[in-house]
Amino acid sequence: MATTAVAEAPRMAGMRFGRAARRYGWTVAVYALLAVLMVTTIIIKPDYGAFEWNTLTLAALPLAFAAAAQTMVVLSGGIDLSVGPLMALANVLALRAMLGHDLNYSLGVALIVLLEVTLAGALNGAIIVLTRVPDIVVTLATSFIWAGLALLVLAKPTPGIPLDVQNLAQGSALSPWVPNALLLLLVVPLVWIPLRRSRAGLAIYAVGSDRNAAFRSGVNLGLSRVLAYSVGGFFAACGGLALSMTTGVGSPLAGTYYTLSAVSAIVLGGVSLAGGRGGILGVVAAAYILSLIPAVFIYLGIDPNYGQMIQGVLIVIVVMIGGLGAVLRRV
Amino acid sequence: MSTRAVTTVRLVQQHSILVLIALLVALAGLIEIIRPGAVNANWVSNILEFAAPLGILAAGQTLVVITGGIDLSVANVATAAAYIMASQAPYGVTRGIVLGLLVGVAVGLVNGVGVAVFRVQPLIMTLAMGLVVTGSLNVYSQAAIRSVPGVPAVIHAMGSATVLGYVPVSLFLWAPLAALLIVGLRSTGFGRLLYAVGDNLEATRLAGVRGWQVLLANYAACGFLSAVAGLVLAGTVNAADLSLANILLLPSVAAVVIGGTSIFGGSGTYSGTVVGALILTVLNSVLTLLDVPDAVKQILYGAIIVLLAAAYTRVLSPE
Amino acid sequence: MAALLVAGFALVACGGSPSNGGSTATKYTVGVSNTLTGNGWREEMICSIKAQAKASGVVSKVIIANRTTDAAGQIADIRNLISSGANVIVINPSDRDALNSVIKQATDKGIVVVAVDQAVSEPSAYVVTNDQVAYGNLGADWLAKKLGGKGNIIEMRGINGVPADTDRHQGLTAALAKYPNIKVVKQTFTNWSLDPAAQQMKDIFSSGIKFDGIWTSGIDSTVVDQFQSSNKPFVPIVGADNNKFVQELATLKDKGLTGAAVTNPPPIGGAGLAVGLATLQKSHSYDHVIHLTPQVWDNTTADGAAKLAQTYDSTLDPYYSVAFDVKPYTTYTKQDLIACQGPG
Amino acid sequence: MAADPKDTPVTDSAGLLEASGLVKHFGPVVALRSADLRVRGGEIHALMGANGAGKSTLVKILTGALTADAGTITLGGRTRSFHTTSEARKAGLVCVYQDPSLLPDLTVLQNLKLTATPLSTFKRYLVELGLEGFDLQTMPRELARPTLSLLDLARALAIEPQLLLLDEITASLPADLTVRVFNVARQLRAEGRSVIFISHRLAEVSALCDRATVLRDGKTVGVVEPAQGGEERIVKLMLGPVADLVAAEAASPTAPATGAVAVEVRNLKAGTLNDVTFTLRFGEVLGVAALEGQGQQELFDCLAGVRRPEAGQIVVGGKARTFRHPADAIRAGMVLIPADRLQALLRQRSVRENIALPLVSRFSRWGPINPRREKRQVEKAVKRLQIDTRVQSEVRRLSGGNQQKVGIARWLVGGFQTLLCFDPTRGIDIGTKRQIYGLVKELAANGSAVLLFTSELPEIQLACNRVMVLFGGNLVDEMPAAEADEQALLRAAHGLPAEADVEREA
Repeated sequence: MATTAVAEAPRMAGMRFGRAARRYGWTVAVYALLAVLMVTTIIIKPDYGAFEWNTLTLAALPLAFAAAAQTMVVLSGGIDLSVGPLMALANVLALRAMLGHDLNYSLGVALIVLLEVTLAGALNGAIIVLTRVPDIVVTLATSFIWAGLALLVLAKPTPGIPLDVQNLAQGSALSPWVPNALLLLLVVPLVWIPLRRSRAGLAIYAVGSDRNAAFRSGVNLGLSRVLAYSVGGFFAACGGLALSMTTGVGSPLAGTYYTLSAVSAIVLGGVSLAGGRGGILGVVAAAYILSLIPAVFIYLGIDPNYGQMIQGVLIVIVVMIGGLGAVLRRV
Repeated sequence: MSTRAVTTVRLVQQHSILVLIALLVALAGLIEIIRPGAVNANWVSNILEFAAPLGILAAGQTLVVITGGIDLSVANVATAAAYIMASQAPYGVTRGIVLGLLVGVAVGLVNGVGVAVFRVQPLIMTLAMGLVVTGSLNVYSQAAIRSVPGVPAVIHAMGSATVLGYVPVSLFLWAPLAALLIVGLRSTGFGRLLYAVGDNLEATRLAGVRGWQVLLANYAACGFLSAVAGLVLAGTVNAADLSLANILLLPSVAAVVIGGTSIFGGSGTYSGTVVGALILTVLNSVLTLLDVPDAVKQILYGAIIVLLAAAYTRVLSPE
Repeated sequence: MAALLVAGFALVACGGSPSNGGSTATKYTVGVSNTLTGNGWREEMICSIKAQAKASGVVSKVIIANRTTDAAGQIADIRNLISSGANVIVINPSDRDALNSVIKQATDKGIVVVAVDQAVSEPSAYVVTNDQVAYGNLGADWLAKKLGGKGNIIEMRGINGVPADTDRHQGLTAALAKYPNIKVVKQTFTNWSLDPAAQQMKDIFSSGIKFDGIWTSGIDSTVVDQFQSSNKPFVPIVGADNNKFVQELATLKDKGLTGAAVTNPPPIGGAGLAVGLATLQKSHSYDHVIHLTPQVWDNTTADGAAKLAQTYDSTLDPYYSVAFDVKPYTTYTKQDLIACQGPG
Repeated sequence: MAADPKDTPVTDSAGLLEASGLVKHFGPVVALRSADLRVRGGEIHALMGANGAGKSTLVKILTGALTADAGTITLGGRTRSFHTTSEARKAGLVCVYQDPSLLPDLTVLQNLKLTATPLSTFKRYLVELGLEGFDLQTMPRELARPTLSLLDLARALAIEPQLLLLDEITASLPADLTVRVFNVARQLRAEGRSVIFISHRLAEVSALCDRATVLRDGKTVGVVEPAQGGEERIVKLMLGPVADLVAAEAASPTAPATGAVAVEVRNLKAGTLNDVTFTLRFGEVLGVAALEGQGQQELFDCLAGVRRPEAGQIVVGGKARTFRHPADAIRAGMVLIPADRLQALLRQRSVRENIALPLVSRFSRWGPINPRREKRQVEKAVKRLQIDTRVQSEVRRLSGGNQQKVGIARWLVGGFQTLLCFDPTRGIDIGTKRQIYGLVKELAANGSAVLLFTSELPEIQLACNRVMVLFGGNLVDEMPAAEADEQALLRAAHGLPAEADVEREA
């Protein structure tokens, strides 16, 4: 507040680095944390190889998609507690339609499933916008609706995802060090980067950042929020399909555990739960971190109950470091 | 809009609890339609009995939501308190109860430190603390497998006994607690400050309030209330296992929001939450008695919550 | 492409199983994968595996992957157990079919995989299960007989969509098909949680639904409690071999409680490990699929009553199973189980 | 995308915009009863009215943020009804608000993209507003408010609007930047385009505007030409019957006070503030005059315990104090009235809770509240400040002036010795403004000390006994209020050598 407009202009040039550090610092730090964890893992387990790397990418794939879905919604200033059930819905829809079909047919099915669950996500958004009920309540309620629908589609876990489809995620076609699951993850940047640069994507940030200013800037608030939920639905569908591919089965309870893990992942990935701030790249790294930690505990042979404690403490510490700045600045 | 209509709208807005009670009555009516004769004194007594633990759990949640936060560790805390109480009870009932409650306060304090001092988002702080509590409880349970977790008679009686045939004993705990909270929120300094902190933390700072003290005390209070809820729940079902209250986490949030407390903080009442807890308990009852497939029940449960919240939001904010 | 794949597998093979040969030949590493935490039955199962590992004397280390997760998470856990050099992996599968490819990967490396509690469809795995279809079938059959083939019953299931729940329901339906005059008048899902079961029971009481018997999927003593706190006369109740339910069957008989506990022993985990170790040591050749048929302990017969009275253990958690071993597979003592300590 | 504004039919200079009979209800509340507004092509037209007169509602209807319940709007001869702000933008009608509507978390460039603003014209206007070389990758979150206002203005100008609305944009601008805004407005007029100018500062209106439409209680009550001595008429129209009352209170500068020392500031340093020393006495109102960002914010923040000084001492009651938290300052009797009233108020809570907040602020006061005592104290304060409490429920439903009064009333209840008023009348109508200054003087007369910063230099004489001028973080001048007319203050505030000194001594 201390500078006048006039004084500000010439000082700009020297501030670029500091600004970049502020703006992307968290993302860089998350990747650094991932790197440190990877190095630690390799020290703990010197024979860490392609198999283990493949394990990690497979485990991180659905979580990364779930976290991407949550990121979209949170950026727009909402929260989606129905990410898990949406994944389950995509998962069972895929099984019902792919059962006994070949790869090409199944890919067609996948597209339709993506569309259907994107629409379900859009419906989440539409209900929120039309009823003006807070996001957390609507998605809490719709989480039951999607879970019920999934059960209607498929009453019990059933195998039958075609092997060719499973191979899209399992295995590594290019090189043992480039698992297919890693290639599938490219869907995230392929959707994210164009969206981030488009006016529609800016509008999603805008509604999450400051609704009043967004409105005055001519942003259609309702539409932008629905869009955010739709893209969230799309990513959730990707997550559900990823589960289909990694497990080969359809299960009405698939995805249940990803709702809250996705919230941990996005916070760790630097997305502000208040909306409007953060990106998806850090979130992907966070999904890898959260998938790596249980593996490290197994490699170390740590009692899993301690593992759960340690994971909770780790999250607390990381988010507290974020808050530490505030504490120090105040004193 | 006619003056009379305006007055009616005003009246309803100022007494939003009336809308909620009307919704509650409507749901009870639905049960009576599904199964004539089902709504009787016994039923009312059951509803109160099962709403009590949820209502107390949602009490802590209400306090936190009023300050603009959310506590996702309430259910873990309730479970931990109940389990520790039950497993320590063989060494003394009082000891069990005190230790159980202490666990609640301790976890609440840690949440409070994270939120108030380190400015961590409440959602992530309490989510992570939930993991810590559950992990610790599992470790404890393995260490404690040699002692038998048993719910002492006094807790069992508090959770599920009735007096005069129909009045649940837990009501004698819940009702005074509710009265204390309703009055306390409205007319104690602490209550005022909860609203103030939830409305505008910066403004309370300028008014000379040390916000961290308020938040810290609040999360501790929430932890305490969660622990109480856990003990009551253990009494209601006469057992304490390692996932006792987990099923009440989402309902505790739903009860608060259906009860008209703004998820963004700064407004709300515990009386609304009480009715919200009753509504959810009645809704469970509706679904038990309804003869449709479980999948349809889940869809109905979700749909009814959206409709309730939407109707409520519409009536109360006509702008 | 194929060459790359082969190369990949070669790499994996080198990297994957470091401690298979050499100095640790006589001592084995055991991996355990479980996907539900905070559940007494599962905790007891894990304790039985630890106890059996210690009792066997040939296990140097037990690595446990235990978190609440789904099939995808379990796949990752099993792969990590493979990486950790496990020689035997005991899994409680979260899905019958989803784990097949990872199990195949493990058995291809010479790891013995034993699925306990619930079956998997991968043929290279050993399956040592409590037969859940039989669990539903036997309990329902007992109840129908008890009611003289006529009457209304309430079916209190577990979690909708979980394999064990589906299997038990299937068994129950098959059993009741033989009794056309037995009607399921109410079906509820307890989510295997105490609180919903309790409320459902009380709601059913106050609604005036007429019923003559109750089949539960394991939340049993909570149901008995509701009869007591509501002062309702008991009807026949089918539950599991949970400690408190066993006690109630034994002690409340004179107050009119008739019922049956259908066994579902958690030490199936220990039994699975015993099978796995025997296979590894080639000391005994087991069938790939071993179904334990549940027993029905009926408090109205002399045998059943004696069994109930004998197995109740006042030093055990109310919702823990009273079964502490699965003969002839397990070799540990009850104290070993309660100590819940692995080797080392 | 935005249509080229030249597409809109060329207007005859008689009427670019004609709005007549506009009505708007919010539930039971009537915001506009019958508003008319006629703006010619090529004129700067002021829209005047007290807080709550309906100006904001009218602006929102014109720009498509709200839809009127009744009435017609014609723009360039065509009947229009905008449903979104972007429709209005496309028709060449755009508004710049007091609080800038740039999104804090998008870069400036992204903000431009969001609104489909042509970059080249934007850059041209940046130059005209004195922001050449501005880095478009900056995030608004990192910028000072005046800069944001100018950026917002440049963004609006970049679409070459036919009609530009400036909604109190000068309220948070320092004098030098206000001049730039004026120049741009005059330039638009010269090009045959029109500006609707909203401000509470009469001087600005008479300096800039051709005509003024005055609203009162949601109705248009007159159209005045301010330049021809119309100021008095505007005030009368705005205030209605209350006008005479206010006029009677017309203020005169007060003589310097000689009470005991309330606060002594020694060599205070913080941020821009650089080594400031002064004394504030009981019984006086000490004015602070400064352009934007000369250290006044830091000064007030340090005194109120909001931030810690880097060096120097604050001596209260003969003791040097360290304020770690506003609570420490409050205990020493120093309380702050911030410029942004919403910064200090609990918007969703009642007037009563807002005023009673200091009563429960300390840990020792967390217990039960004595409702009768509280009510008595609150009512006394409400009465003294003449707070309009017709809408009792929530503070956010009060008008800006009444909100500010609530902020002050809080300290009448809470108790204080030194009042730190930081631009307390920003965006408040004349009637309330005078009331607030009257109250400030009264408080001083009753023995309190008041430190008052206002961004409206002409008003310093209204309230103060003595004025000090900050420039570049230093105290550059100090004078009795009697001598602190606008010219003298402006000169000092710009750091120019004061010829006034010579005259004063003469």
